[in-house]
Amino acid sequence: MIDKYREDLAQALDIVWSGATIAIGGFGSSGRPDALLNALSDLDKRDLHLYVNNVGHDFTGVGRLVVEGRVRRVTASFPILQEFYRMYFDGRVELELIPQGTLAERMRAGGAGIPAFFTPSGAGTMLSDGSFPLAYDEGEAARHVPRKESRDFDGRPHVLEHGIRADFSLVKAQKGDRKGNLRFHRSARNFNPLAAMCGRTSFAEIEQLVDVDALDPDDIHVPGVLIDHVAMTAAPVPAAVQEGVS
Amino acid sequence: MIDKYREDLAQALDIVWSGATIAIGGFGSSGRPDALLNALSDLDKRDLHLYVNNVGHDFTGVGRLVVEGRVRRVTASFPILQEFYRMYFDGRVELELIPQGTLAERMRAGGAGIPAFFTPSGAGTMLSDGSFPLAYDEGEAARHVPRKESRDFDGRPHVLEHGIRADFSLVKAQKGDRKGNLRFHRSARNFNPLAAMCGRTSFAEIEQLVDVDALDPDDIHVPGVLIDHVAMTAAPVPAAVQEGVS
Amino acid sequence: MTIAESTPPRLAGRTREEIAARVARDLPDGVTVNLGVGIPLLVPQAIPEGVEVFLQSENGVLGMGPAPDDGGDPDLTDAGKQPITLIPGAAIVDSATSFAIIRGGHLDVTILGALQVSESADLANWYVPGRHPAVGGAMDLVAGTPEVWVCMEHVDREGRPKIVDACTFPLTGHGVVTRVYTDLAVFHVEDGALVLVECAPGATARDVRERTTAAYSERLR
Amino acid sequence: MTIAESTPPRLAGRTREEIAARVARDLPDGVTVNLGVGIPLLVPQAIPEGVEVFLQSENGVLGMGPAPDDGGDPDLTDAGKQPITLIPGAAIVDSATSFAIIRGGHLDVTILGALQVSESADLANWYVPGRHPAVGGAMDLVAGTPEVWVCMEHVDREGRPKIVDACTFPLTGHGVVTRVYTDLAVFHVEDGALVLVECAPGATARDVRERTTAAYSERLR
Repeated sequence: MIDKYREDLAQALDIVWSGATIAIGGFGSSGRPDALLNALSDLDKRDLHLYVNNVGHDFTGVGRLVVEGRVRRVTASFPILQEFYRMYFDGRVELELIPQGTLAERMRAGGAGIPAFFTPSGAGTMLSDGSFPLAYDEGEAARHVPRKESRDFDGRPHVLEHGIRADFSLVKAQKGDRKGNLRFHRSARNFNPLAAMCGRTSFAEIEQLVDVDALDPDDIHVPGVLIDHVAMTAAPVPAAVQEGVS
Repeated sequence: MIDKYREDLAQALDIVWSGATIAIGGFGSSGRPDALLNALSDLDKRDLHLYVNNVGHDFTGVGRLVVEGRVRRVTASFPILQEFYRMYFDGRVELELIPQGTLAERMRAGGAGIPAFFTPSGAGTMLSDGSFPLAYDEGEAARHVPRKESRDFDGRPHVLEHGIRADFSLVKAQKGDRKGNLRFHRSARNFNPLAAMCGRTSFAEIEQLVDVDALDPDDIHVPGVLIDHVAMTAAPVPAAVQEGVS
Repeated sequence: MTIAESTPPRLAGRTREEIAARVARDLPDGVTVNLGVGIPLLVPQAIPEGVEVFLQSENGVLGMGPAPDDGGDPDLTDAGKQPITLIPGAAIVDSATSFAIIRGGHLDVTILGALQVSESADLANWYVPGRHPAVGGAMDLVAGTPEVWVCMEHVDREGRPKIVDACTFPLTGHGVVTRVYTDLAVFHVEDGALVLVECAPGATARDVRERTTAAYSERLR
Repeated sequence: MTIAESTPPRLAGRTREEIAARVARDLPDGVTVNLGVGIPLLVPQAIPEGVEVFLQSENGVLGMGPAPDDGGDPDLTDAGKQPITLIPGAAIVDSATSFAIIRGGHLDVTILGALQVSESADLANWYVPGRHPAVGGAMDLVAGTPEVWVCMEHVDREGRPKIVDACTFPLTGHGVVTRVYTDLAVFHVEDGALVLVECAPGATARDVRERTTAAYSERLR
């Protein structure tokens, strides 16, 4: 019997090891799996490499993992959090900055058995020529994102980008069933299907658990074969409560 | 005002030139755009290069184009039609045989601005080593599908495959609206979204024209931005009638 | 020496249904499986009660059920273009996503027929030179799926071994096979080499050896 | 020579709203457009009656409408994470499909701000060294969209030209810009070179020349 629903989110997620690579859905806070991300903090996971589009304004989710010093590297297109940049320039977290479309396509490719592909995005820029600082040390760029292989197609330069195969993926959906089938609502879909594709073990938090025959097979955004564990989204916790008495 | 609905299918399709490359949806007869394919025959288009998974058992659609001698080359994974093979061995049509997943991924890639990608499928086989006959002449293999570039990733051989960018694409959907948004029913979806992606100009035949706000934005399988012309599916014409008096 | 003289006599080993049932016994509960044509299509009927095997069809169906009682939905077929049904929890995807799932290793087992399997686990199952070449999804399935189980007759119609030192038919994939189930035996692939782990009822290890040109080791249970 | 001495005085050319309106006038009916932050976000309000411009947002929205009157749907935002609405005929896709559409050239026009545009149509718009690096979808948009229209002030806050012989800021893309709309002028790119096609009301060709370090030709209408 295939039943991927987990009552105890923390127990299920505890298989994540410190040092793991983790692909994460969401665009800003839209569709971001905060219950799973917060559980990683609560479970004291460390030394993580996150593949995620944004490091958001707030200190929940990805931001919380970062400010708690649990993140070794972020592969992203648009970090925003001031505190993240302070840690980056201080040499306490690495940043692999890549174009947003490259991040999405690398996630999909890795999950699709495509180890590498050529894209025009970023060709001939400092995101592909080996000059972007991956890590700082004492205020100086200490290491750089490696130069990317380049090749012309139809007379235009393209760079070789590699598929992302993460140890784990964390996604958030509106609806899900016990077979792991998922549906998203509006633009909260974003990176979630790609993150689901590229994790060797994938966790989905859902707002609503539906019966196994409730979703029309034509209307499923992520088929259950890509999902290993389904749990409920936690109710949002105001930041004040987290930092306060409780 | 964006209105992609065309009353006169033949008029719309007449922009296809003889010699064009055409990507086609469908898996066997399931989801195959027969109204569009038959119109190409009726319009006397010739010298076509078709990207399509199957050349089916019957003489409608792709099969009709082939047996009428309108096809220069077929890029496919699973031709079946006996007559097709007779023409192939006779040197009257070329066959670029590729794995099914490679065909789907090449269509998607070409439409996604990815000129090439590496895949393990077919590595070290006669479909990638330059020995598969592309064309016969007087019973002998006259030309071969070129040897594919090979590279190891994670210690396993992969081959470089190129994105397909076709001049036109032909797809069939169950429902569509005047903005070109499409929905498919069950496994008739198959190659249709990929074909839609990779044609510079794309035609969709639909069973049912729906109001522009009838499809939920979350439930659209192909967004209208990928479709240029929408027309109704012709009622199926029995083969006997086609070959008979009318 | 003619073929008739050189080939050992045919043995009454497992029937096609029995091969399928033997394979079915090895499928763990909850596994996701792709089935090729031939003997593999007999596997679903042999799944033991209480075991859920989730069936995928390469044309974009996840959660395939049995053939319909009536004519079925013309828009719902398997990879052999035959009408099928869906089970609760089924999902439909496009062909690129279907093969992303296949190539990306998201299926657990692919069960398929073969022309030949070599001693280094190479598979040939798509093309008999001189006939009509067509490949479908076979090369993607064997490239992507972690477990590739072959179901076939141990020897061909002329009595020639199909488990060979090196494939003479064009390959589907190199070193991809992980198990072989025949009417006479079960082989596992360990460290890239064949190991005979079981002889079928009515077949001895010597019978298998006489009908196999591949090198292999034995670890019979 | 200080900056104050070397830069010509500021001119009262087009306002930001007028730049947006000027761009809007060039958008044909039925075109699909991506809008960057800044002046481009003022374009939709300036679309003439009877012209349909279909707006895409890189986070997977095709058919974006105006901001909602109420708080809106928290699951429906634009690329700037602001609440939006959908128009009839809108569709939602995932991020890989959204960028497949972008990179594959399925949008018609991308309208974006810039730090600098060079005389060979290079664009720099993502990063000021020393500040916080973040790129988003800019490099994909300029790599994939056939028409890349830049909307910006003609000079920076210190009065320094932004249309330059060579970009000093890190590039977003090489030779990707097809038009530039500023408070003072409109340039088209033809055969990879800038052509001044229009001076804004209140600006002369000489004014533009004095505030531009890029080489360009003139074909004023």
